[in-house]
Amino acid sequence: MDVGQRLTDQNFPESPEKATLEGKNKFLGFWLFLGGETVLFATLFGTYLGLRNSFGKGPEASEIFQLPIVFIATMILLTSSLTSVYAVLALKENRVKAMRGWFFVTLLLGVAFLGLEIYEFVHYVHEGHTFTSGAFGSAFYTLVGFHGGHVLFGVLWIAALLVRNSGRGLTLYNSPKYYLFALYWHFVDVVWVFIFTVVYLMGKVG
Amino acid sequence: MSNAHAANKSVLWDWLTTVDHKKIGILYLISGGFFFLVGGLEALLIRIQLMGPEMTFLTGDLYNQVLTMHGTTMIFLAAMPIIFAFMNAVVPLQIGARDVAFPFLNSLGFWLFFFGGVLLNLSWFLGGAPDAGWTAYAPLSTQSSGHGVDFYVLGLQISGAGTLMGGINFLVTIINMRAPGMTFMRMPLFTWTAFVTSGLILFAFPALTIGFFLLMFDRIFEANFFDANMGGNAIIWEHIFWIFGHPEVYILILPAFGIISEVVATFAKKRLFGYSAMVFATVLIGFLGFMVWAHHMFTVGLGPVANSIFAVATMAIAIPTGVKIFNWIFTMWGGRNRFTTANLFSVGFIPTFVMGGVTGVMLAAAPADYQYHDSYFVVAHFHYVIVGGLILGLFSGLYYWYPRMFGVMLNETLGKWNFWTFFIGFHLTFFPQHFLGLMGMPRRYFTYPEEFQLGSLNFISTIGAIGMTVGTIIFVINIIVTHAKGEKVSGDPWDGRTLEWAMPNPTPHYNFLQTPLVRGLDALWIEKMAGNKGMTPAEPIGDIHMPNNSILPFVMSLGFFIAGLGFIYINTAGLPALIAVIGGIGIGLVCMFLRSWIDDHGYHIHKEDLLKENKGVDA
Amino acid sequence: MASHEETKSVHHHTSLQKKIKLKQERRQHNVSFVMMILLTIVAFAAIASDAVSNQVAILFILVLAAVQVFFQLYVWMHLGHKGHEFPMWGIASGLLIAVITVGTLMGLIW
Amino acid sequence: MLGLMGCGNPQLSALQPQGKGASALFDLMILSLAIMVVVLVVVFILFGYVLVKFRERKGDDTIPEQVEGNHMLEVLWTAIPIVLLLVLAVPTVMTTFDLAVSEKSAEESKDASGDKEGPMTINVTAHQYWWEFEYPDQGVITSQELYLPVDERVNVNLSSADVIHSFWIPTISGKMDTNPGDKLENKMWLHPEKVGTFQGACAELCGDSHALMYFKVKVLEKEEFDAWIESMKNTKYDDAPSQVAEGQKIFENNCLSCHAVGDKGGNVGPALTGFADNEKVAGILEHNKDNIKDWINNPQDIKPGNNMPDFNFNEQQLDALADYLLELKTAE
Ligand code: HEA
Ligand code: HEA
Ligand code: HEC
Ligand code: CUA
Ligand SMILES: [Cu+2]
Repeated sequence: MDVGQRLTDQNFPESPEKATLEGKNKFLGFWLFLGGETVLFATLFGTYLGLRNSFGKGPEASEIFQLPIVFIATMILLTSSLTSVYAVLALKENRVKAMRGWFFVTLLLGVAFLGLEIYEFVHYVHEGHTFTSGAFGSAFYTLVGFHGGHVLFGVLWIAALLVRNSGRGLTLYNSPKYYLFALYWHFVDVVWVFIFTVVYLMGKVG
Repeated sequence: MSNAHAANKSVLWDWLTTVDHKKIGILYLISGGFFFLVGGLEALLIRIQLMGPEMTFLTGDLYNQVLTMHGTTMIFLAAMPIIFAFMNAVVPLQIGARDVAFPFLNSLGFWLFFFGGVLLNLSWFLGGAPDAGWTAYAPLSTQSSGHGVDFYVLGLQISGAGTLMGGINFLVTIINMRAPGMTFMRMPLFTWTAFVTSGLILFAFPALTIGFFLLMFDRIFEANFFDANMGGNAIIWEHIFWIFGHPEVYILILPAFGIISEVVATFAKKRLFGYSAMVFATVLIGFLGFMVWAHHMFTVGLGPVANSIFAVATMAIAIPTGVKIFNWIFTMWGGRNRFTTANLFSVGFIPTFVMGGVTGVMLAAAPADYQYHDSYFVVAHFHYVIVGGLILGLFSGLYYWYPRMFGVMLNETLGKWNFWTFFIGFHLTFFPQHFLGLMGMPRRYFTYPEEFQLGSLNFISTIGAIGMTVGTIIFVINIIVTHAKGEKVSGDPWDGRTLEWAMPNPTPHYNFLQTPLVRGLDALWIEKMAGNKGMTPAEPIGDIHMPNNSILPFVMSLGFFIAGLGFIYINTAGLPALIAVIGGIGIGLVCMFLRSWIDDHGYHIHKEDLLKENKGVDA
Repeated sequence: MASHEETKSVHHHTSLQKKIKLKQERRQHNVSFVMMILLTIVAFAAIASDAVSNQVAILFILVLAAVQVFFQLYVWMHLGHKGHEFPMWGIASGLLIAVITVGTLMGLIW
Repeated sequence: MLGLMGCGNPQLSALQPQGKGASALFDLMILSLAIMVVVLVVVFILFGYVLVKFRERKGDDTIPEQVEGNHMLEVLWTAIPIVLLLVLAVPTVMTTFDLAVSEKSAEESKDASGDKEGPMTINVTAHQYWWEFEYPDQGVITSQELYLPVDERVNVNLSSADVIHSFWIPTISGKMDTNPGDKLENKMWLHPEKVGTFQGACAELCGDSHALMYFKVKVLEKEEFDAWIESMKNTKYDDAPSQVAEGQKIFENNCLSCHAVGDKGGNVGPALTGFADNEKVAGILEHNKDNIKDWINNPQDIKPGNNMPDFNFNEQQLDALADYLLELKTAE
């Protein structure tokens, strides 16, 4: 069967994302990539934890962190993880519309998260907590910013996928792409779980 | 044939767009080889300056630049790419695969490495090279004036990204694309080492990536990670660098171990002694490699508890490494050892590497390292393991696989001259350095006074370096002579044991006409002993799926190269630099987008064409 | 695992089984979502209220974070499913090195 | 192996220990070397035998037996190295703790010397490219030359004013890094056992003149050391003898902002109190008038990248300055 051919309910495989060798390769390669990303973020977290009390000329963490915003952001991201799970479930049943819909919701939630984060950063900068105000500031913006960058990349990625495949059904060629995005998105959420725990909550109690 | 459209494009275009792992291997080899000459030239300059006391050939900052570029070039731009050259050229063949898992990514990885290397070396012409040592310890590196260290950070960041892709590619290739019957415990040892090395790359390079970002932010965007006055902490960089750095040295040496294992067994006409122990030792070395980095930091002040733990952990690595050494010796034991040039290099490797290894264990005795650290004793240690280990291993691999990669065989007479001059020159250069270190000569010194009596040993060392230069030049001549003659050899000139020798010369671009069926370790040897002409196929002849060539990797890497240049000058060149950054990243993103936008299903070579090409093969 | 050939069709009874399996999965996903929301609320509450001492609270929320990660990896990313042996290795190794790295950067820089 | 002893310059070589730390390290080095020699001998003999015995001979085209392995052997070459490494690991760990500065070790050395205050402390601060030594309890600061009493343990606190350097006196003890920032201060101890002058060096790449960051270590009898401390304490900044008054004038105008003399002056550059008694100028040049003059006008040529600017004095001013500097002795 041609990998570019639209899948029907009749020939729909158990796991369309892993049905071809290319799909299997992508699937495994992406997981391994996430293993590497774990080390990448660990290095950022380690650096942050090493510097989290070195405020330099900036204000202290407990003075500035805004837990309500962070809480909302967390809820948004968790929900977006759920919607991408729904999308993958739909993918596995060849329900293209539903899948695209859920991914679209995921995208919107991602954008909302980014909006909140930008709002939050602007607020902090006004309080004197900047990238250059001390080692803590540098470490904070680098860690949280790297995560934000990942969210942004995810948003662009899924947007591109949705646009490119609009009007096209699932194929053995594009299923792995959707699936990989969902994995990525979960991973970004995992990182966030640690950010709100280690950065914000622990920062609040010093 | 549906790739006919490619045929009428120029040769250059073909090389720029190729996604064939065999060609990418050659690209890696040529660029890595070139950078080896550059790094070697830098080494020569170092040795000339240190030839006698109080020389003024290269002083102060200039010396530091040469030193930094020597270390950096050799490790990142010479050794790593040559290793990747072999991994590309050999691993898919050894496991009976038609290709690597991600041909496009493979090409992208190469071009990123290449442009990163070019960017780094551009610094010579743009105001001075990095000068803070290959380890770039902060805050020296953050305070270093000029743009040298910016080139270091961005050049290596870009080439490092390429390396990471390569690592993932080979992991997936080895896991997913083995031929039927090629179980893990039947894989040739070189493939095993490539596998473990790729794993180390996957987990070590991300730490370095972040390290480079932090350094870049401190230098370019006034962050304060390493600035003590603003609460920063310089030790963080040291940890991050060595969390990457120590695994890196095993990334380098493991493939060399793999090469030695192949070569020694082939020329002894024996199977590798203790194969399972060798595999286990490889994995164990890889694992322990992550637990010992602080042995580079014994004098940093981590305290006696940490020092003791890391000292003992480091010593433990001697055990699996010893297993390898003895297994090689016992592979030769009882064999019919033929000392071709390839085997000479392998055989020369064994005692030399052991000498470097045991000085490593001496260094691992933490308090004794208070004396050795940052002295020429360390320089002697790591050149013994790197030049005496890795480089001899790579030479061995080159002489061994040259017929597979290029279809011609390097000249054996010149090869032997190459070996002996290089080998003797090597010992002459680095053996005296042990004593220099013990006599109190610190490393990274551009000069030393007469009164310290360090002159004569340094002089011997420099003479040795000239010996290595002669060896290298003979090697270059050998290549020229060989290709000028251009005598083709058969596909299996060494009476090989593994799958890469199971196909005709030159290697068809789809590798195996039919995927082979693997029936045990040393798959080809088994068939030969069973009296078969070649491998037993695992499938009938059929259409072969191939990936399309693409120029995107080249353009994308060029984009990041431009962005890198922009970042380097963002604080001094203003608008043009900003344009370069945005433009460069833009180019990169557009390429990524195009890659995702344009459906690329590859093409098929049809059965009929295959049959026409391979007359006489029964389907 | 499914190779190129096997993908051609899925018989009808298997697709029914699959439906049921997916339905179960959906329930699992919903449960884990609710759990994660609850865990998050508890974590924020533990910090916001003064009921628990800071040390205990930090330990507590770290445990909660670990549980959430488990949910994400195992339930949502199917890490425990068949065919995920190598991904498992990848993530486990990554986590091991992550732990070492974080521990070092916290503990060995004075 | 013992041939190694006595190698190199006796002021510098780690192979000629003159202090407790260096001796302990030397013993460990010799032990490890002995183990390594055993390993090397075994490997070389096996290897040599194989090379000679199992060469391919002309006309022989038998296929060797394809041996898989040998459990006995494999256990052997796993177990023996483990034993050898244990022999090395135990003294390694012990020496590591012996060399560390801890409450306990301070206590012990206090008892041993019968000295109630415990060991003397010296604060070492590394600068690009010179060394500052402060004796905080005595209120004395000097540069480039470290004075130590013989047969006595002193604790050293190490830090840096700029980048990372490493403090190394091979004959007396191993090296230790000097890190920037109070937080990263390091501690070590020195215990010289012989009177004499020894060489110290910087062992961490710290910039253009890393290779020129030497310092001298003067180990004195206890009484002489005390006398030196006393005279340093009593040296005040005062009017120089009339024949060098001109030099002092120039110095005040140009140099005092960076260099301290007695109780006056800045600390951007090394304190020059007692400079006249030094063995070297700037740690590297022979101490004579010509070199002092040379240094003042060309510090950047002599130590590239250091923090003292090139001056442009005429010959006469230089003479005056040098004469003045040569009068900077410690008080009697
Ligand atoms: C290919 C690269 C490579 C390899 C393989 C090694 C291998 C080893 N290295 Fe080396 N090392 C470097 C490259 C490498 N190193 C580099 C580049 C540096 C300097 C970086 C810089 O600062 O710029 C360095 C520095 C370095 C240091 C820090 C020194 C310092 O700066 O103060 C230490 C300390 O422990 C060390 C230890 C070891 C050990 C124990 C091994 C072991 O793996 C060796 C094991 C092998 C054997 C021991 C031989 C065979 C074994 C037997 C025959 C069995 C019996 C043996 C015994 C019982 C001992 N190395
Ligand atoms: C793969 C790694 C590798 C390799 C192969 C080498 C190879 C060599 N290295 Fe080096 N070296 C390092 C990695 C390596 N090195 C590192 C990491 C450092 C530490 C850097 C630091 O402190 O930051 C270092 C440091 C280092 C020093 C210490 C300097 C100091 O501390 O002050 C010295 C001194 O002798 C030295 C010498 C040599 C020599 C003589 C060779 C020889 O083997 C080289 C042999 C090759 C040749 C001689 C090439 C021949 C050249 C030509 C034929 C001409 C070329 C022509 C054209 C370009 C057209 N190296
Ligand atoms: C901007 C600061 C500065 C000024 C002004 C300055 N110096 Fe220096 N001086 C230094 C520094 C820094 C060093 C240490 C250089 C090194 O070794 O790296 C030094 C070193 C010296 C030394 C060697 C010290 C030793 O212990 O061996 C002498 C002598 C000296 N200066 C004399 C002078 C004289 C005389 C003047 C005035 C004419 C002067 N300096 C002005 C900064 C200064
Ligand atoms: Cu100070 Cu090197
Ligand atoms: Cu190491």
